[in-house]
Amino acid sequence: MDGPQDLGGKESFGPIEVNSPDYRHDWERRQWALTKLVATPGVTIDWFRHALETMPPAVYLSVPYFQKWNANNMALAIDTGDYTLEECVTGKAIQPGTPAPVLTVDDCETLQRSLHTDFSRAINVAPAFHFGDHVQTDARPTPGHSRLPSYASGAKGQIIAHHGAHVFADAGAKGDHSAHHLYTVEFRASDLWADAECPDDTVCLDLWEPYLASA
Amino acid sequence: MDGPQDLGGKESFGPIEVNSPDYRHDWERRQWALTKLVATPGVTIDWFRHALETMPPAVYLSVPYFQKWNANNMALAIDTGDYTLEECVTGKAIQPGTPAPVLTVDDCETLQRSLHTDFSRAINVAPAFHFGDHVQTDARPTPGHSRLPSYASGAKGQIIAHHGAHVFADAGAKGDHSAHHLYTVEFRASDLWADAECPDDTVCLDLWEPYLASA
Amino acid sequence: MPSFDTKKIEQIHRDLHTHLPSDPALRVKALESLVVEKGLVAQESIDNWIELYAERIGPKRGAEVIARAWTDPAYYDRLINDAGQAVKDFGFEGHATEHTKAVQNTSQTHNLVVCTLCSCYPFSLLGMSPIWYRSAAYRARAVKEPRAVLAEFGVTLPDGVKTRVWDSTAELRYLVIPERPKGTEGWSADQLAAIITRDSMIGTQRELAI
Amino acid sequence: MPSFDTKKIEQIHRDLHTHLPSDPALRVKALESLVVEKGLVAQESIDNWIELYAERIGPKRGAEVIARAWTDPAYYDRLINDAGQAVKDFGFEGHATEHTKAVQNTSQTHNLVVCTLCSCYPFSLLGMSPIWYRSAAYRARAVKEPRAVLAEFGVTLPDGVKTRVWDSTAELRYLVIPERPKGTEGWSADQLAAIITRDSMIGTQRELAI
Repeated sequence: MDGPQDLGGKESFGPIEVNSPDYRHDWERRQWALTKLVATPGVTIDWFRHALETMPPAVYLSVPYFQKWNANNMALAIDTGDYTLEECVTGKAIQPGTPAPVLTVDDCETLQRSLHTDFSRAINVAPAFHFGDHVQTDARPTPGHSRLPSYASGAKGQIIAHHGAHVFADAGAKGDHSAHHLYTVEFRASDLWADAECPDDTVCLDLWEPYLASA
Repeated sequence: MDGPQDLGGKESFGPIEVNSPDYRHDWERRQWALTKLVATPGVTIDWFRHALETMPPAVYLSVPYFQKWNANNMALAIDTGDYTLEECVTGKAIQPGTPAPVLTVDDCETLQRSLHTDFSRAINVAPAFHFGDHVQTDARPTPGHSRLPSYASGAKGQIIAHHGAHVFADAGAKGDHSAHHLYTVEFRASDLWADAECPDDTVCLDLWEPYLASA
Repeated sequence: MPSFDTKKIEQIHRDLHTHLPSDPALRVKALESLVVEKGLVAQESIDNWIELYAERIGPKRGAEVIARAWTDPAYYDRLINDAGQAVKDFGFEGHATEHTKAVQNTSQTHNLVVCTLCSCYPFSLLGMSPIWYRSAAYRARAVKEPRAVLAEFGVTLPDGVKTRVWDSTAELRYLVIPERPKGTEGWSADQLAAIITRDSMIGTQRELAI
Repeated sequence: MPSFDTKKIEQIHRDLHTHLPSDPALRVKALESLVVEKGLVAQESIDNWIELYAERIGPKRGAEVIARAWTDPAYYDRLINDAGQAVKDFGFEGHATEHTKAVQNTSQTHNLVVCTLCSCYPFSLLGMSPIWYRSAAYRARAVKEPRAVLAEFGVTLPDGVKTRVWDSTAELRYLVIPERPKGTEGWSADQLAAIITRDSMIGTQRELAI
């Protein structure tokens, strides 16, 4: 999707606040915890990301990171019907539930440890590309969710790793768990940017087979 | 430049406010007049545009059109040294000048009429392309100012008009008045968008020769 | 002279963003006070420029041009061949008209004008652009989904009509010539001009009401 | 179940933007009250999750892994070959570590990690990401001008060192192994872990201070 999330190479953002902390406000920590502790049933990682990138672009670029997560958590649960817009605005449940059990710090640690998720899948299709192959990425933006950034669209690179098949993000954003071969593709800076800082520098991206063609 | 101005095809902007007026606030009219009546010496149309597109992207997308012009007028004159930042913030001149003469409505009309500017130039280079030629645009973003939008980058189209040579926008933004042949290129919607509404629809852009190669 | 230095102007924009008040009315007031005090413009000139655009320059100019073209075949040809020259007959030349291009709607084609990179517009012919024309939504969507955009304006194209979107990327400015409605045979240019709307000359309206 | 419908979720986001208060603290408070009242989470669990990240999960985990690799060649090989498995020795598996990839700095290469499309990060190994890592400026610039970005962090690469930027576009997460500083021969893993910083494991720091 050609949306505000596709920031790689975009200009005029100015200097990086290199000494910024992990959080500026207590609400940021609380939102981080809320996102991890309260999942909306059926939401895939890619639907979470895709939903986030459909925020109004001016808002996406203006508000702090965890404010986006807050809006997204609400949006995802309004979409499923789990919350209403009014509940989100008022913070009051139409139908209160039984209080949830308290998770101790140890419980939280156990939960956190369980969050590692294996996205690899066995598929019955041989990989189209191998180490060292030259490839070219799709030139035109893909409808819906995609993890091919525009700065690397239509560019030539080289396969430097094959990771087997992984759940395909574009499909995952539609609730479809089909998988495609995943590769790391290395691009020379000069093949991405007309004004590269140094032509020998490279950028590596993890890209699924449907984004790639032989070059 | 891969900046916030490059809006064509970008998603999630939502419905158009089809009944919006020409202005919502009196300050918008006043800024419009200010921009046309007070020019900063040496500013070309393309430097004006390029300066505008270097605003912080979140601001570019958030604020009303004439607020951007206001900031840009200040920025352009701070750049030349005509105003200081402090003068812009306070609205007070460090060194007041002789009051300017009043332009009547008729004077304004005469001025407005004089604002038509011929951007065509005679050059001693034959055009590389002709009516009906198939061309392909540059695939990678151009450093600095450019009038090739990203949605039409790396795309194939057909020349439908040649306008002689016009001052080249990319150069104009650097104060250089060199000219290149200018063409109208028609693109089939299906050559621009994977999810075109109707493949027979077309989009026409006016593009200078340096953006184009034979296809 | 301008620096023509991207990094420098970026930094100035960031400084302005940091130091100016957030209310745009205050910002414009500050700029106006400053330039008046510097003697670069008189306040009354600003008022008069505004009056010029309120009273004399507006879509009625474009309508007058098109009405003449509908009633004068030789002028129609001149308008199609060089609209920048043709509008000088009326004294309508001015801001952004030198390279005007007139594009005609037909039973097979509907034209729509946009400027995706800024908001270019034939000001001297159509007056100030509507806010929607300058909006990010219109700029983003008109090139990609012209039919969805037209639907929001209440326009459904008949079967077989293709859209041709003109993105004003250089100094050409586009003026859509709508189709002359049936039932206006024998109308005077003045009568015809009265039914030609701004939106029909941008392309967000197709049928003219008579 | 989610609708997986782009137009629908866009509209919900616009509605939320229109109706929610602008202060994010109030928005988070509203969401917290709502989910507590619905019985989806207890307030104390939120406090405890925050404590978990404040006390137990942070860059010291990544430092411990790298210090072991520096002092244990067999572990180094396992880390390079399958970091997702190797970190399980420490019980450090968790959020976003399954497909961890360790990339080593050398005298010829400097690695830098970014996620241009969101802000992916190996949370379970490095804790919460710094605000700059999640910023638009870092996401936009790290891939295009890594050397200018490094300069802002105070890093100038020696001649002949090329940068390799890793954009985390899929579910692989990257951990940079900095070069082991000269003068640390014979140090224990604990001593070594103490000098390994978060930024050196993202790649915005190159030389470790000893």
